[in-house]
Amino acid sequence: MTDGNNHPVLIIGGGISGIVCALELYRLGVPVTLIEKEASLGGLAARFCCKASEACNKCFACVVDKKLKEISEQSQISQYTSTEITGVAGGPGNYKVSLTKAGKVSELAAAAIVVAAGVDPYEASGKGEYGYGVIKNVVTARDLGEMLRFQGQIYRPSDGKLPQNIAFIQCVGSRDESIGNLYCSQVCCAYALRLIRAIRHKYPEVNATFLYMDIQPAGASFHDFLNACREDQGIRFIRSLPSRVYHSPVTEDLRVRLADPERGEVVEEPFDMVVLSVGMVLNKEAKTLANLLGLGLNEEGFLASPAPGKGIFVTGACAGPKDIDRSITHAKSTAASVHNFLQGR
Amino acid sequence: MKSGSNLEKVFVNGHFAVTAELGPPKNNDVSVIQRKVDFLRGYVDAVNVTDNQTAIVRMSSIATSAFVIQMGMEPVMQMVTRDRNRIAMQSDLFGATALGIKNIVCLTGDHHTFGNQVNAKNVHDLDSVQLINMVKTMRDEKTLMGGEEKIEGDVNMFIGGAANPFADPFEFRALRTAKKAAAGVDFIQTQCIYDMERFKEWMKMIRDLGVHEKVHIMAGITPLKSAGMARYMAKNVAGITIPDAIIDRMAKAAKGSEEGIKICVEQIQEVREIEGVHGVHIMAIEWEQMISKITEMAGLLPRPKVE
Amino acid sequence: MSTFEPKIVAFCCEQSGLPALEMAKTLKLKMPDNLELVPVPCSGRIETLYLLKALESGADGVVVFACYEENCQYLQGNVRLKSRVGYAKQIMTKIGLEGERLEIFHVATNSGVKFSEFLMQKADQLRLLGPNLGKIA
Amino acid sequence: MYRTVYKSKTAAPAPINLKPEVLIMGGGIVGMTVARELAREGVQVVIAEKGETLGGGARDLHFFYDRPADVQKWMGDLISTLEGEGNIHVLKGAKLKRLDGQLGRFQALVRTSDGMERTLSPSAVVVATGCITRPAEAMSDGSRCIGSSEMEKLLAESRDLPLTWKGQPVKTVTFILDLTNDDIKIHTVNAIKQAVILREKGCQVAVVARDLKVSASGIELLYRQAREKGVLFFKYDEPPVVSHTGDGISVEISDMTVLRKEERETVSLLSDLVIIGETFAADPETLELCRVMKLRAGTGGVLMEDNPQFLRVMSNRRGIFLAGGCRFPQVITESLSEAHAVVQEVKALLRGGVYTPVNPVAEVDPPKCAVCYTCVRLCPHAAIGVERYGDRNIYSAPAEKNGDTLWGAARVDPAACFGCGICVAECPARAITLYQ
Amino acid sequence: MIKAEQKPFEEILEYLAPYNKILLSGCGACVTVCHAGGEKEGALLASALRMARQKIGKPLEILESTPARQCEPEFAQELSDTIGRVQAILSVSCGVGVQTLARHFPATQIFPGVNTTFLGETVAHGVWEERCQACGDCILEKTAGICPIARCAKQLLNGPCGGSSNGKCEIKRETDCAWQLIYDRSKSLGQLHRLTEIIPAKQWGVQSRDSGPRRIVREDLKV
Repeated sequence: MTDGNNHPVLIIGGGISGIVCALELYRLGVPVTLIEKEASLGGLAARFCCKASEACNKCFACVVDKKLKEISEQSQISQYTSTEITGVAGGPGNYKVSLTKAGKVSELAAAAIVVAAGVDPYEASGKGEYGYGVIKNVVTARDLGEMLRFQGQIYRPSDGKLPQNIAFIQCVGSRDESIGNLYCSQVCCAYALRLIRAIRHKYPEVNATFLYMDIQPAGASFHDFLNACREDQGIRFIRSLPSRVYHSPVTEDLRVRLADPERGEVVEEPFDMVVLSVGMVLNKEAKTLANLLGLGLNEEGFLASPAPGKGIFVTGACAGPKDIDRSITHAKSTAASVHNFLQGR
Repeated sequence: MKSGSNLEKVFVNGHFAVTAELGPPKNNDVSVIQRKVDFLRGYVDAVNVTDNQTAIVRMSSIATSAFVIQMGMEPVMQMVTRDRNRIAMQSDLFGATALGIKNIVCLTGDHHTFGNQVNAKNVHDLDSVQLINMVKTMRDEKTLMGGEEKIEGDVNMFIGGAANPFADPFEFRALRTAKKAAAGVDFIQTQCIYDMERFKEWMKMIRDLGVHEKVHIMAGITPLKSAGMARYMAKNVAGITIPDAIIDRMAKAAKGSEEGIKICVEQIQEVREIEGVHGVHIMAIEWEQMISKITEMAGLLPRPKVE
Repeated sequence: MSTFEPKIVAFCCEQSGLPALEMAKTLKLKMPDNLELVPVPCSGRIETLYLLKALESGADGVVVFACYEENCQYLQGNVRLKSRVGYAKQIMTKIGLEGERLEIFHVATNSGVKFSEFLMQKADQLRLLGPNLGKIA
Repeated sequence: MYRTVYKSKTAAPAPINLKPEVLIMGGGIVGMTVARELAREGVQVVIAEKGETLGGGARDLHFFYDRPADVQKWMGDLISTLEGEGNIHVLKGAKLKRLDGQLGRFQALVRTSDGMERTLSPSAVVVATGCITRPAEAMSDGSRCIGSSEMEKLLAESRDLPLTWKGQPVKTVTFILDLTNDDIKIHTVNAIKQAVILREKGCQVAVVARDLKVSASGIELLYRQAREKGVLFFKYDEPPVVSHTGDGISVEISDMTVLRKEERETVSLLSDLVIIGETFAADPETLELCRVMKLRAGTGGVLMEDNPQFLRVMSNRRGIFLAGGCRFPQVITESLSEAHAVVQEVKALLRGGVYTPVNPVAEVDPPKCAVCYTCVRLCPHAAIGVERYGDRNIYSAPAEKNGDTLWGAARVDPAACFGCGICVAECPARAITLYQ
Repeated sequence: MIKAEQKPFEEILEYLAPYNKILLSGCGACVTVCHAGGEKEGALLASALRMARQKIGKPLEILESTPARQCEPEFAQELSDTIGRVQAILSVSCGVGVQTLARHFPATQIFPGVNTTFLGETVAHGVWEERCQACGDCILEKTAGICPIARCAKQLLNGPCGGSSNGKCEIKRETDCAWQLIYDRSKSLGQLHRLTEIIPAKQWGVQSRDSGPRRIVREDLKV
């Protein structure tokens, strides 16, 4: 297809998928241009904390940092941050794209386009009954992760004290017909349990309650990891998603209304803090990007991969919920398909 | 006749022989020997005199045997290859025969790390099979080891050995006893028996090899004093297997010692029916006073007078 | 006598220790002042001798920043290190040096806060422990 | 003393040239996909399949869960593209007897069932031996309790006819999940897929699971579709009790919908057939392969420990990659994604036909080496060997360049060394140095 | 190869107490292979000694050198210039090396740093087991390649004794009973009949330690 021109491949999105795809294409000798709408590369995964307890719990957060470091040392890959794609022309093999950075528009010829727009965590305020954004001590798993990463400790936002009793509510924004997200985000059970183990390793006195529907497995050593969690006295497994979270405005302590099979009735349990394991939704700008590039959405509301010959590829979580580990594998396989396309196969 | 000892005559005349075991004192107090001999005299045909059993220092077996003779009983001197090299053993044989000792049991002996001289240098110049062969060569060919020097006079010993049907590898145990028979042993005293089935199996293999015609097999019997002793022996003494049935019986019994004696007598009666068993060796360690009761209850009395 | 500032030699695995150090620097976190950093390709590269030599040539405490187990890029680096530190600690007890003077601390690339927190804690601990009498200053 | 972790070395280690030849162990869908992609790149590919036919685990599958295509037909096309491809050479009934050498000069001795032995010299090796499934114990007595692959066959054979099993019509079917391998998604995916097909054939279907594994793309929708079509889903904490009654098989579980534990009464599902997923177990040959290829095995006998740094497709040795079920049993789309990732790694490795070590490389000072094999045993990457007096032992002492002093010493192969320095620290003679 | 273990640290400290400048000499052969006295372990011991002495205020200067083998005169001579500069030698090579240096340097005090223990086989990395007593009159052909003199606690030639149970020796539970091994291997070689023949008493006078310290001379090789 390509007339042997040496146009670079344009990769939209500087998250882990975009970075790995860029690095892999560079390893194949393909010139690459990477654009990222935020001010820095790394995307959602770059702000995750290390969730190790006695040993590594395979959350892959450190692999993201490594790849970020690797690409920052790769000067041959041209990288533009705070840049968005505003126009596309031309056809497969030589696209003419217009990129705007701080108001300035520049033109770029690209042999192929890889969309690695990534995902956003589900906006937890959408589930009003949990009171995210209203109740101080209801946080999302992302906030908890950033607390651990950037401050190395966890505390109740209301009074800065260490929460003795934390409730983890799963499937917030995933497998939920009421908000139209009919898919499992695949990562929340794993990262929630890893967060619990990491927290209990640092603060053995903290107890956690894991409120879930079905525990989704993740990876080869998850079986032993889950058994370790089940044997951990400080973790309580309750198979029921709570209906509502109340808070007392004075002490900011919380009460969670849930159906507890042990006691056989609906109860309101007191907790110091509630963590919502938010699922993932397609990046908000990705919809405009999809219209721009003529990409449709699949049934689950993520980007559908276009017809093979068009020279446009979709990789990473924006094509469907994935954890970092499979996003990296997917990015590598996309790089292989891009290389095939450039060779005219 | 090999040495004309009373034990040998009992065997030759086809009687069911009975021997017991006497541990020399951990000092030179002869009265200890006297007390034990008084318990045993008349109830057994000969008494084994142990040689620093479990590597714990005691009066030497040759001296104790000499006193036993003076006290009117026939000793069976035990000799272990752990402590003496071939020079010392041959010279001891001269001394023993001169003192009138006519029976010997050749053993390798317990390893010195079990006793109270853990830092000793053990010898093991010969092993029990080679010792048996040495005593036989001195008796029959009248030469020392190495064969050149002739010995004037007789060094007649009725040679005994040990066998442990309960140690591993079980299939080789009978073959090893056959090896001792080939080396010239005259009688064999086995390890104390609790696993009767395994002993019978071993005896069958002995009979298949025809060893029971060349050698007099004596079944080793040890009466149990208490359930605790039974458990201790089962756990710590390698090569002794005590079936749970016996341990339970001991545990349930009101008076452990009585039950022990009852079991011991039953074992003796059971062992007497086994073809090829020509006697019983009762090892009542530090319980010599019970030998009279055991032999009486088992119907082994009176001991035959043989010429 | 002036306040004793313990000298800490920190061996940093290039896969986890150094990035954690960079992160701590970018977050401008507090670090003990008498600190010497020795980068190594993997914590498995650190010989038992290096641990003792560091103590001998002046360190009051030696810290090894290694990756978490089952996260080592070379699979066995931190596992071998653990047995070497065990052996070194045996030697130290024979010499009469306190065990707290040598410690492994597991970090990952993104554990900048843990990195500096642990070092500050170790500095306080060594301040109480006093100077290393065995060092040949 | 401890500051000199590295020593600088003037001469860069010599580049290793790589012929475009790849050996692929295992002819399943992963192995075949990697072969097809690499062959298109002009790479000479040899597939060593232990069986007599290609296809591996997918031979028991007929239906994809996420697209209407037929697995056997798709696999048939894949096999035919392979046969048509000149660059691909398939060895059937093949077993790897030995693998010597390192990247660039691997020597693979492969014996095929026809007794022939060949020595191949691939530049890279891809392990795609998959995993084996063993019938769960409940299936052993063969009565009404079958595995999901057997149900897949039944469904395929009776395309539109009413379902029969051993002559009897099948009206009600119950799937029991999570009895074994509770961390693998394949059973749930197959169960829901088959449940939907069974409903379309008018059977009464129930699925009993501890945790429904819906974390594969499109499965939640299929689960919803199944519920809409009337498939009953039950959850359990204690495994269900399976008992054979006269005309069927009954599965008893406690009804979890009742909140109070004591009030839950047992529900008994009487059905004609019960489907229990086979147990996924490590393939014993994979462990043997680990030994032959000096690869590390993870827990449960799978290939490679679950270590994030190895990004699922790298092995502990440079030039050897792995993908698919042999690393961890997974659905087809995930295995294929790993297959393409391996293709990418192999393409990147073979590009330019040469590999130059970038990381520091350890080197043994032969006179000091006591040949105690410490380094050979401890190198996680099997990069060190003692090539005593063989012809390849051109290892002359660096001091004398005349090359006639041959040392019986350990030798680090620069192509295989990862530069971690474990051998340097463990060597009792401190004879190994790390050169930048 | 010869296997050795480092001596208890206190013992070494004790007999080095009067000296303040010593040579620590390792050996590049057997003790390197068994990680007892090679360059690595020697340097570790040196560093530990320096720190221990520094701690009690009596610094000890240690020169370190590790020749390829300490049991050859040439290697011993290599050390001669450093010997002049030290008050004593701590040799972490096997007993042979210590005595070679003692012979070559009569005026210098010499101390052993390791306990030479046995001639052994590497069973696993870091695990060595005794295999040979160097009795000078090998009987391995009689016992299916397993030596009861080295591996049986009672050195029996017509074993096993009554204390062997499930393949282990009653004296050390973790040690295999040599005669069980001999029995098993003879069985697999189909040579069980050989075990029924009595092996006569060993002639300790032929070449064993009991006939006094031994000496091997090859006239053809003598210079």
